[in-house]
Amino acid sequence: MSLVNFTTREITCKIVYYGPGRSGKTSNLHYIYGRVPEARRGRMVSLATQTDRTLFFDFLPIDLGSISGFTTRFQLYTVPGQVYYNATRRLVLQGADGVVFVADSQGRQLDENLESLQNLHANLLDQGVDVRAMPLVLQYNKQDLPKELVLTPAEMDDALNFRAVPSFPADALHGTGVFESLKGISELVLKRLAQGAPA
Amino acid sequence: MSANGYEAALHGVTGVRGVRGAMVVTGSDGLVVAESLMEGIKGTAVAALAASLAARLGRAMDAGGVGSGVFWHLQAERGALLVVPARSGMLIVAVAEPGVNAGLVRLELLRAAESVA
Amino acid sequence: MTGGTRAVEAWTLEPLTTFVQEAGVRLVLLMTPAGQVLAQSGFARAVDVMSAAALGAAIFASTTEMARQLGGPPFAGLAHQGEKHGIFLSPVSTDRGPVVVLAVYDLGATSLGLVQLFFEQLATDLRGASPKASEQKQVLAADFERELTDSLNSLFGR
Amino acid sequence: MTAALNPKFSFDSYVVGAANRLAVTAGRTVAENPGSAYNPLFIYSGSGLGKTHLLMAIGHAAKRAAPNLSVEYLTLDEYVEAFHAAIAAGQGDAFRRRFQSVDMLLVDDVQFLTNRKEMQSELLRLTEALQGAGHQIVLASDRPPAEIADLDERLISRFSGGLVVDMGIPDYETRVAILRKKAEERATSFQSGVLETVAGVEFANVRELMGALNRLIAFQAVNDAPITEAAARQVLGIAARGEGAEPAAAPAPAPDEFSTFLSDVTATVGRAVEAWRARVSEAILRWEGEGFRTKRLEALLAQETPGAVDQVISGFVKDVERLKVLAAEVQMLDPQAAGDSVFRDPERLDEAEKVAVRVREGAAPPPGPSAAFPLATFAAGPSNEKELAAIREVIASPGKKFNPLVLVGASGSGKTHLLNAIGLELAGRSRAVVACLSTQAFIDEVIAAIEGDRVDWWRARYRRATALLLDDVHLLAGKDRTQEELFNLFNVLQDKDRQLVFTAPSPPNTLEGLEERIQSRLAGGLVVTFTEPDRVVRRAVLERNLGKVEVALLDYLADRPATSIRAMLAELQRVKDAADAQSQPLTAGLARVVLEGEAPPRRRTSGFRTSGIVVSSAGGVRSREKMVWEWPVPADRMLEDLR
Repeated sequence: MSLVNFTTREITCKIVYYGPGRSGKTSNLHYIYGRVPEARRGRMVSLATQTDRTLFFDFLPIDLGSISGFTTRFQLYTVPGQVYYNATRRLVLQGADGVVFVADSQGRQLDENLESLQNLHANLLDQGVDVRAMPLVLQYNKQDLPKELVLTPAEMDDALNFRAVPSFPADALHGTGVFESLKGISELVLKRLAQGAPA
Repeated sequence: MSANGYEAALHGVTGVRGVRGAMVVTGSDGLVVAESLMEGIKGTAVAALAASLAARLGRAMDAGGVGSGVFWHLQAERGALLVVPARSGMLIVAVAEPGVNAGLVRLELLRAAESVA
Repeated sequence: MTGGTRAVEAWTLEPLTTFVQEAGVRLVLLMTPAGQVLAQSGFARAVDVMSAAALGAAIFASTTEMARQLGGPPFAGLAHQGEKHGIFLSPVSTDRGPVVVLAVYDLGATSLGLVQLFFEQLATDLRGASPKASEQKQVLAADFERELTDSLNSLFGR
Repeated sequence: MTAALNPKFSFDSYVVGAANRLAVTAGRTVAENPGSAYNPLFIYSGSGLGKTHLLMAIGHAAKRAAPNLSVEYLTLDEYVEAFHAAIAAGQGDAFRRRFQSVDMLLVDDVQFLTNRKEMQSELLRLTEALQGAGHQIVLASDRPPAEIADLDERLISRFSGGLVVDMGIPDYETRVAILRKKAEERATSFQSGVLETVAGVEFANVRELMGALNRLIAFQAVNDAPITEAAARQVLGIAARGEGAEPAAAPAPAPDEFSTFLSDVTATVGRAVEAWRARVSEAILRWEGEGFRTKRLEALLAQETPGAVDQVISGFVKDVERLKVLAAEVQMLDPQAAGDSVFRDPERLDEAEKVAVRVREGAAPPPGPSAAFPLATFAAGPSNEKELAAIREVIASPGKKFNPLVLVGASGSGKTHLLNAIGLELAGRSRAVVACLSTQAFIDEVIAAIEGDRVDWWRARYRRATALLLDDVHLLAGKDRTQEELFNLFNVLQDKDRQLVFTAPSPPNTLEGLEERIQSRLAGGLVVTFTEPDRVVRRAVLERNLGKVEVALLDYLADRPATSIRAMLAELQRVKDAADAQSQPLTAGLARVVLEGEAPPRRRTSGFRTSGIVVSSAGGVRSREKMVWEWPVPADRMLEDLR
């Protein structure tokens, strides 16, 4: 996805919410959808199973209007978490400008988090994308659950954050940390803009 | 060629006394392009089977070195199936009574094939 | 070459076998709209079934959503005409819920017309054979993943 | 009694950014239809963020939209004073009536209502009356209604009944825009990067921002040398960039997450996109929006580090302003010309100047002859010798010898060519203004002049013509207004011995639908008739069209009968096309084949591409030879026709 087009003066960012099944990717988008004024968001598309498991993707287009003379648009996607749907997950990942990895802070989900993170790297490599170059932030979701069930952000950092990317504790259902993560990833993505990162 | 163009092409064929229905069928995948059939004729089945028959017949005729088919007339106990392949690969199919004037049907099929080519 | 025909749900086996013979198709997959496999014919490896099921379910979900957005009724069937192969994807509503059929056929051996013709037959057979009481057990959150992969394992005897 | 609306504070001078876009939009809506949209409109923001400016802007806009609207602006303190003064003077009721009849009441600094019970009930009664009568109330305060200490419950609900809207700290982008506008207002310019530095500092409010700007303006004026970025930082006492002295972000009130997110992203984009690119894109967006072409600015964007961006932009703006002036001026004289795209493209400013000059003198000349038909290329021959001689005489002494000159001939006999040829010859003379156009165009011009009620301007334009040449004059049939105009123009030009030339398919007196007075004037001049082109003419035209080619071909084509040059050229074209199609050289033989088709007939294949094997109903296979092809075919159709 070409990030900045100076001739048509447009900035388009594709942000993909990645992570293991039921870690709260879709809830992130639902919360954002609720907060963005009507005029600034398109229709939210969710391709899911009857039991509301993301099957292919959720999609939310947001228009940030004209910033420094550039029409700026964000396209937020979520991927299906289950291993089973790897084929469709890879499709959604194509052309992503930035990834928000939504991890499930529950202790018992640590392995799924790790497996999904490795799957992310594998799928990126398959597309010939240098993993280190891809803007990434980690969101440690479900921090609202009882203390004994969840790991603290510090513990989650030790377990998952071996590239020391920005990380944000969150409770997607109630919205804490949702916009912070989105802000975090947008800063990383737009900063690359400054270095005239190739399209 | 617009849809009703195909339908018009069939008027000649269905006009012949004893013809119960006529269809234009794609030769490659046996789909019905246009039809005007009396009740009770399973158009899709006839179309699909005619097309697969055409494919097999075509191979047989190639093997026999006699070129591609021009006109077939399959006589059955309770009726007949008359088919003319058009140059564009379409098939003009007529389903008729046993005693139908085959020559006349053949002529109309040829004319329909011409206008469809 | 075909990997034979196997079913997770027994009632699907007989209709599937007749369809494979008559329509002369190379690969067939019967699955739920979520991509869970009910029966397959022609696949040799579990991983191929998984990808085909996931992609087939995704395509079906996309076209259904597109039909909804366009305000029309859902698509009856979807045909993709390739060089040597064609793909046909279509739902069948049964008492056990919708069953999505994915069929791949060689253009040399058969034609879309024939596949559609015998698909009608398959649909009627499946509706007849589907167990009336649809014990649609509530899929527990945790074991949704296991549900998906179990059907694969039983297919390939693991 | 109340401070007048300060004219400086209007919407035009109000810089809109993400943080105040909602408040400003609400303000505009209220100004455009007071009392109907949000009533009351409650605006709150930290001090110095433009509340008063917005309040007054609403007042101005409302007044401009409805001049007879009574608009009152006052701060709460002023209201209290006025109230007490009125009560002291026993004029309490007059005071109340005066305010209740106001169409739009703008009250600033409403937060001072705290612990003024009496005033609160007074204001409650006033707002009830105003809202009841559908008058608009706009209130401003430094905090939302609920946070105004011990405010009467009913007032809180009434204040929040309409629309409560806040204004945040202007983001980096808006701060840069405010600084640039204020600098412009103060007619001072800064090196690029200076204003960006000031904007980079997170001031608590606009007032502080203005303070900083004033310090820079003063500094630059004193040293009368453009202040550099580094100097600016010293003046403002900000540590040099990069020493981590990022000023603590003022605790921006987080009205809602999305707009915070939006302003953060804006700031990031602002910093990411080089400042100059933002300025250029902004200018492009603005002028493109007004319909001007912005190629010059877009070229800037394409470069990596262009030179003096601001100069280019201001130069561009200057040109656009000039274009606007010219377009306005031309609009008065000739609306059609004003629509010309030349007035939309700053790159073609000088061209626009020329058009304006011409239109200004009203000398926009009528359409002239087309250079595509010079006299030299017109083929002469015995059949048109006499006629051409007459024409040369007319050219030699225009207006004197044969006036008017009427060229008569079938269509395609070269009348239009000759008409333009004469026009070109006459136009060659000094100070010649030759009008040469088709009668249809002439009719359209008359209609346009009537519609634009500029008939006299149009007449003046043609009266200045030194020669008038009209093609296909028979088209005037039935157009009585145009014939009227032509009649007058004819007389004026003829009196001044100005040459008139017309063409028609047949002699003037046979042209029905033309008024007798026009026919007689046409017939009064020299009527020259062109018959079919003779062989010499035809051969000349062919030679010019074909160049070096087989003589036999030229003779063959020339010998063929042709009613007009156009018909002959059409045949030539058919031969050329055939030659191209079969990629064969142009020869007489080919021409004969194409034009007369004498070649031996091609064998007509009977039947159609078939194998000939017919599976016949009689069973058994019969080959075609033995097959009887003449079927009992219905009367009208032969089998052979079936192909």
